[in-house]
Amino acid sequence: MMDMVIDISSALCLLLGSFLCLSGGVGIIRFPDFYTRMHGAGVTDTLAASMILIGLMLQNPDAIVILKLVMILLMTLFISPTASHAIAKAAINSGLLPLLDNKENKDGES
Amino acid sequence: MLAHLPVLQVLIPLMAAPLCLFLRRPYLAWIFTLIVSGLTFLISIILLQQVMTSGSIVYAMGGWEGPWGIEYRIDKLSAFLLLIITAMSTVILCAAHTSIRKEIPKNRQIYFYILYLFSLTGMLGIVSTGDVFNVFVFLEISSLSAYALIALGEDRRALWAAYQYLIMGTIGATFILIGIGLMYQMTGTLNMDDLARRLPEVAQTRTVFVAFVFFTVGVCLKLALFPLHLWLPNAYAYAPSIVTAFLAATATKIAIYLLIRFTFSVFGLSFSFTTLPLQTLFVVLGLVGIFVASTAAIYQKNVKHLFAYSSVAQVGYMIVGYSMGTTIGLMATLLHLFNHALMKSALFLALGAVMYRIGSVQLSGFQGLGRQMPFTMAAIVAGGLSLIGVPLTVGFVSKWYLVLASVENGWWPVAVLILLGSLLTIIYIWRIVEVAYFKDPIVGSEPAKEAPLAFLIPIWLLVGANFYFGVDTRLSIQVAQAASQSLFGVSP
Amino acid sequence: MSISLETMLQLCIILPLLATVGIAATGRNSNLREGVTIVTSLVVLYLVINLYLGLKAGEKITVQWWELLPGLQISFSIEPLGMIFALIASFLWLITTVYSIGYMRAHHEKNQTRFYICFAIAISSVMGIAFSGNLFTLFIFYEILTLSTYPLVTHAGTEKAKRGGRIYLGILLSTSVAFFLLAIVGTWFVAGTLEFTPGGVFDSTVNTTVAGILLVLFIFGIGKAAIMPFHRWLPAAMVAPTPVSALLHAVAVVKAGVFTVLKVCVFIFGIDLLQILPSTQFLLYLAGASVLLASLVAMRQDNLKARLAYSTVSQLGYITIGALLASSVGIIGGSMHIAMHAFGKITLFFCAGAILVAAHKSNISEMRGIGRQMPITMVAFFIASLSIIGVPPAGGSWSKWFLLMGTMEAAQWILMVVLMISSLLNIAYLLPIPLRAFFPGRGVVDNGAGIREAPLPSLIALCVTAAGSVALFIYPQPLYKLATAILDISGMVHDK
Amino acid sequence: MKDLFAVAMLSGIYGLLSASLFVTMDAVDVAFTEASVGAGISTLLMLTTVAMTGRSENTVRHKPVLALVVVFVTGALLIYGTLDMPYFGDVQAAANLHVAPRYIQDSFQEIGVDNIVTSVLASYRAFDTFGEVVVIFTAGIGVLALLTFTRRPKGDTEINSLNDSMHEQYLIVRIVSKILIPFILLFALYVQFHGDFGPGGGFQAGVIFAAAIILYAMLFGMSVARRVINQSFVQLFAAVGVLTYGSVGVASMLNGGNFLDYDVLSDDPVAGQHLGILLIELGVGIAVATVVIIIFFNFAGRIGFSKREGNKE
Amino acid sequence: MMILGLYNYWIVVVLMMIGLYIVIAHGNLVKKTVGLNIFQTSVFIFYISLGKVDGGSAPILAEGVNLYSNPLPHVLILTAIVVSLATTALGLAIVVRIKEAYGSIEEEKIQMEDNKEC
Repeated sequence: MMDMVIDISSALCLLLGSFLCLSGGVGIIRFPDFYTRMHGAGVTDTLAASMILIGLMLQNPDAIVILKLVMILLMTLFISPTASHAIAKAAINSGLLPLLDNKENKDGES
Repeated sequence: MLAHLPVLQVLIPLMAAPLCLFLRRPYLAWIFTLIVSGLTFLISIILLQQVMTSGSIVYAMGGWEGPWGIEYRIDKLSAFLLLIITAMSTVILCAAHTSIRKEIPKNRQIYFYILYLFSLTGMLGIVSTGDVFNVFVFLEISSLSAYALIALGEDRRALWAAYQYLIMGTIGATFILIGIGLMYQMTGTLNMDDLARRLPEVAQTRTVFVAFVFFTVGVCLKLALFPLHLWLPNAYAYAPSIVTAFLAATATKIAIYLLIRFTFSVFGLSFSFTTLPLQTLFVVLGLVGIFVASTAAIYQKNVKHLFAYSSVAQVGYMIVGYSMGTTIGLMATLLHLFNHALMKSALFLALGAVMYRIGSVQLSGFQGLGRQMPFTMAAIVAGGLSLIGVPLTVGFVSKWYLVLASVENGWWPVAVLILLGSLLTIIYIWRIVEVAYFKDPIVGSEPAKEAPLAFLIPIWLLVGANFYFGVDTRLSIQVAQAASQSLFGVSP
Repeated sequence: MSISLETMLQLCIILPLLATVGIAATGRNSNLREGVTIVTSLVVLYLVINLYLGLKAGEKITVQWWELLPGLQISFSIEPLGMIFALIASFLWLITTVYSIGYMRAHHEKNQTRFYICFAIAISSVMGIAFSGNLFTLFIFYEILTLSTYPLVTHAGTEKAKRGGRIYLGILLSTSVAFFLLAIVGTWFVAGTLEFTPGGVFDSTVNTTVAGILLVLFIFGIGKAAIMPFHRWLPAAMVAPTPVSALLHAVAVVKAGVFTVLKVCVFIFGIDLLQILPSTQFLLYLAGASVLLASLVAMRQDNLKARLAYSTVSQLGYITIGALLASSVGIIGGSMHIAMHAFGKITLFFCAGAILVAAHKSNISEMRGIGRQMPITMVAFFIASLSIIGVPPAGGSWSKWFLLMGTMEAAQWILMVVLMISSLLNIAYLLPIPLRAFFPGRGVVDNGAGIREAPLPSLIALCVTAAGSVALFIYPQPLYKLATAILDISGMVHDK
Repeated sequence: MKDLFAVAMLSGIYGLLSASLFVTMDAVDVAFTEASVGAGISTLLMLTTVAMTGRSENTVRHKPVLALVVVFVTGALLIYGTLDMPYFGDVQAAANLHVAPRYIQDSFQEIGVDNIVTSVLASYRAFDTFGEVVVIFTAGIGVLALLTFTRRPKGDTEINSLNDSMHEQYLIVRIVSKILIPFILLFALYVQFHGDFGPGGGFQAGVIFAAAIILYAMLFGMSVARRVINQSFVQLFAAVGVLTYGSVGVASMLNGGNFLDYDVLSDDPVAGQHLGILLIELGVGIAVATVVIIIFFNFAGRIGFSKREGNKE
Repeated sequence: MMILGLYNYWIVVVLMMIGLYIVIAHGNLVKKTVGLNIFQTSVFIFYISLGKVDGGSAPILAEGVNLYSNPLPHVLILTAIVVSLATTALGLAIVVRIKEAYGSIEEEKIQMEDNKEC
């Protein structure tokens, strides 16, 4: 009984993770401007990856494997936000202004 | 210790290179490299004696014999090559310190010696290994260090020449890698001896044919055979003179060794000359190469370019000898291998001396050099005569055997073409002689003193060897004959 | 002297080389240097005479040096043809050294040390050619001769000298590398051996077309014999100082060429094979043509040395004809003509040099009426030209006589006519010079005052060689015996 | 693709994809190396080069016709060659029948290492790996020979795009990397000594170790990094790496075995193999790490140099 | 069915040809190095696909697994990857030096500078 619940929940997590990946991917393509695409990439990096990892953890009862997966999870949680931060910072530095909705506020912040 | 000689041959220069890094001053590094090179020369002599008396030596690396581990197989052919390479590198090294003092900036001279040792290691490794993939690895070592050595040249065009050589060399090496992969796929082994046994069964398949084609094209790229020789003239012309001397004397020889080793020991002569019309292809390419390269050499304004093109032509001679497929033909190639190394190293070293003294090797700079630098110019003339093939020089011996081989093979027109080729050699050698001896120096240019002793001793050592081996040919002929007979399976 | 004939032979070749060291050492002091050269030439002459006596006594002298390539030794052996050549070369080397002392001093040429060194090397290679036992040794010394004479030809170091040297070396080296080497390798492949064996090296089974081709290759290959298409190097080499053109281009270099032709015809092909070869006829006509054409060209040359050069080309043609006639008398005539022409032509060159030094004149047109100022030179010139023409008081007549007999024996009527015509042409281009010198006839003689006779050493050399050509006429027996001896050895095999 | 920056990134992705392809083809070790080297280091080097040589590429094709001809000929030849090849993954293929079975069956008895690739890499074909270490060392020396320049004494403050005056710019990234770098180094050591049991070994460990150092250098500025990691020491250490590898071989020669024959290193052959493999993996790790560091420091140092010196060196 | 079995080699061949084309056709030196990289990586894929065995697992000895892929190509490719890295590093170092010496890394410009000079 217990493992049946685990199976369903892990399948659920994996499905959710892959859906998020898909949406992030579509986001990268569809979004007009660099920063919005960054958002799409950010989604896949953090949430989708952790969902898949959790799903995997549930799949496999072995302790060592779970430990490794936890380590990978921790690492992704550390690295991907920093990475997207660094990319965004670099974009700002190289003078790429975000595309704002020019109709309402003409001045638009820097 | 005698049992370990084959591996020591490669190991000593290899271990010496990183050690060079600890000697901060280039002078110390030079002494150290010279000792190491002398040691390898000694070992190669002992190895040659062992091989000539008791047949080929097999040394299993890491204790795993046969196709499982890598084994070193030194037979007469490789012992002969080892002798040539180590002898040339030792003699050329004598002039290295004074030459690079003028041509390479101070902080880079230490790296020159390390790369020189690695190039030497690579070549020795290729010649003595019996494992196909090991050939690729050591080929990369020698090529990489060659690219870096050429790029050390002070002229900015050396960089461009080194880059072109890198691209072409890597494509060639990757072709060889593809060839090895295909051979491995069909036979499952990487050991040359094992390959030779297992190839006949799969010889008719298309994959082995393609493997052979790729391997040959890869080696021809390294060999600078006629259509694929574009990288050689610039690489040799703009590299530092010591590098040119070393590469001219050894690099193309290694590629020819590979060609001979694979077509005879691995694929077997019958396979390599029947499946692909290799014989006619090589004769045509060789002869065309001789004529095109020689005519190109005649019109060169830079003397190093001139001798680089003449190297391409001499490679043409070796390929023509090789393509006859007879014992005499192969012997002619091996002899010309040995003789060409002697000739070209003497010539390029002499150019190094000229470069050292007047800072350029343009033909116009040579005016009146006959009187100002008598010994160096005499060495260039002697080297030129040997290139033409005047009797009592080493060039005559190889020309005699090349013509004899083609006559014996019934190829009279080829014999005539070979001799006409050496007529072209006369023309471009005499261009230099006339400029040096008959034109008086450009007025206003300060007179060039004679080259320092550090140049003259190795140059005249090589010129002396040019004449000695032209007269007492016992050593070179005996070894070349034994090597070619053993490759043909005829009992030596 | 106790030293054996073998060591004498080797000394003949090595001594001049040692002399080069001596000359280089005494380079500063010119007298000492000339002294060393004269002493060496005397010793070599003495050795050669001993060898000649040994040969007359019937001794077989052969020396093996070492095996350069497997199956190819450097070996030497004495035989009559080589002996003639060696005798002439060594004797005339002595005379030319004497002559060049005078010439060089008067003409104060620069870097004379290099001149004498190359001279000695050339002579040692001539000795090597004369005594070589097989074709391989001959080829080696042939090449060394070409290379050692190049610095002599380009001695002046001027632009003209360079161009002359380029043609000289270009033709000689390319013919020898392209044809001669190919012929040698062909013979080595077909016959299996390169040893000079009387009666020929090829066995009877050899097919004549291949042997014919080899003969053509040989004749064209030996550029030094100056056969028509490859003769241009000889006039081009006239840019050299006179002693060089005297000894080398009248005696050593050109004679080496025809000597090799004779050796190849007699000892490689053998007389009987030569007759049946298809290409012999064509080559005979070629040699004939070169004789005639060279004589015609010589007539038009105003420069004395150029005229003598072209006359040498035609005289060489004689010897080649003698060789190719493949008749015993022809061979005798050819070998005797080597000696006769050597003495005659060297005297002419000496005279040309003397006139150049004394009167600074090199063109024939300027030489009208010079006889009064330089009587001895012009008399010697007259005698030598007689010898070249082949008129009785001078030795040339014997050799021409035998050559004519040879053409008759071989039934080559056309060639006989060619020989006759060319003798007439010789008269046309040689005799006018001494005659006009002695009897200038009308017209102003613009010889400036102050022309005295040539310096003494040159004069002595002149007279000796002129006397030599006359002596050869009066006392030709030793030469004749030597010439016939060639045939005996080859003849003896011939009758068997 | 005109923009070289994008080209560099795409070649990194290409490396990553081929690494994942290797994983599907059961070549885990190779995938690991390809990911760290193909995707990591070569992309990094390309980026530094592009930083120096500018991002635009002119579009005129060099010799398109010749290229097409050569490509078609070689391609046709290769396709022609593939017709007789055994099928993909066919167990009976010749390659799997002759030499490989012995490695698979006997490698555990003879060497006692789980990862067959490491056993073959380090023991059966140890000389190939030795050659490989020499290749990477040669490349290091080559880059050194080409790119070293005598730095002026420390006193001058180079305006360097990577130096530490931009502290507040890189605040976040610096803090995160401060946390991560120790773990990366730890992971590198883990990979180094885990080579016997799972995928890993000298090369991968060396590259990861170097990656950590490079991350540090990029973030905290070259001058700081140079003070932390003294360049001449790194060069000597690279030599030490190669020499350890060589001396293991020499030791086995002195003990009577052939070159690189580990059986003689200690009394029990398998223990000898373990010791041997451990030592040479260490040698490889040191050599690769130091060489990659050398290469990066020279490339990055060149950026400051070429900007300051203008174009003519 | 025969075609299907060999599809992996053709992918390798296509990749190889793309790499070769880039090396020859493109004038930019960095692009050439990328092309060289692609060309070499495709050779590695070819080697690894030699050793793949259907159903075999990675060549790490583990219980319960009896069929392993062939480890030898993996060893060869480990060496080849390092060789390709070494070549790329050296190539890029030369490119940097060429940029400093010639001021550009386009083959045409470099060739023009050379012809102008000699």
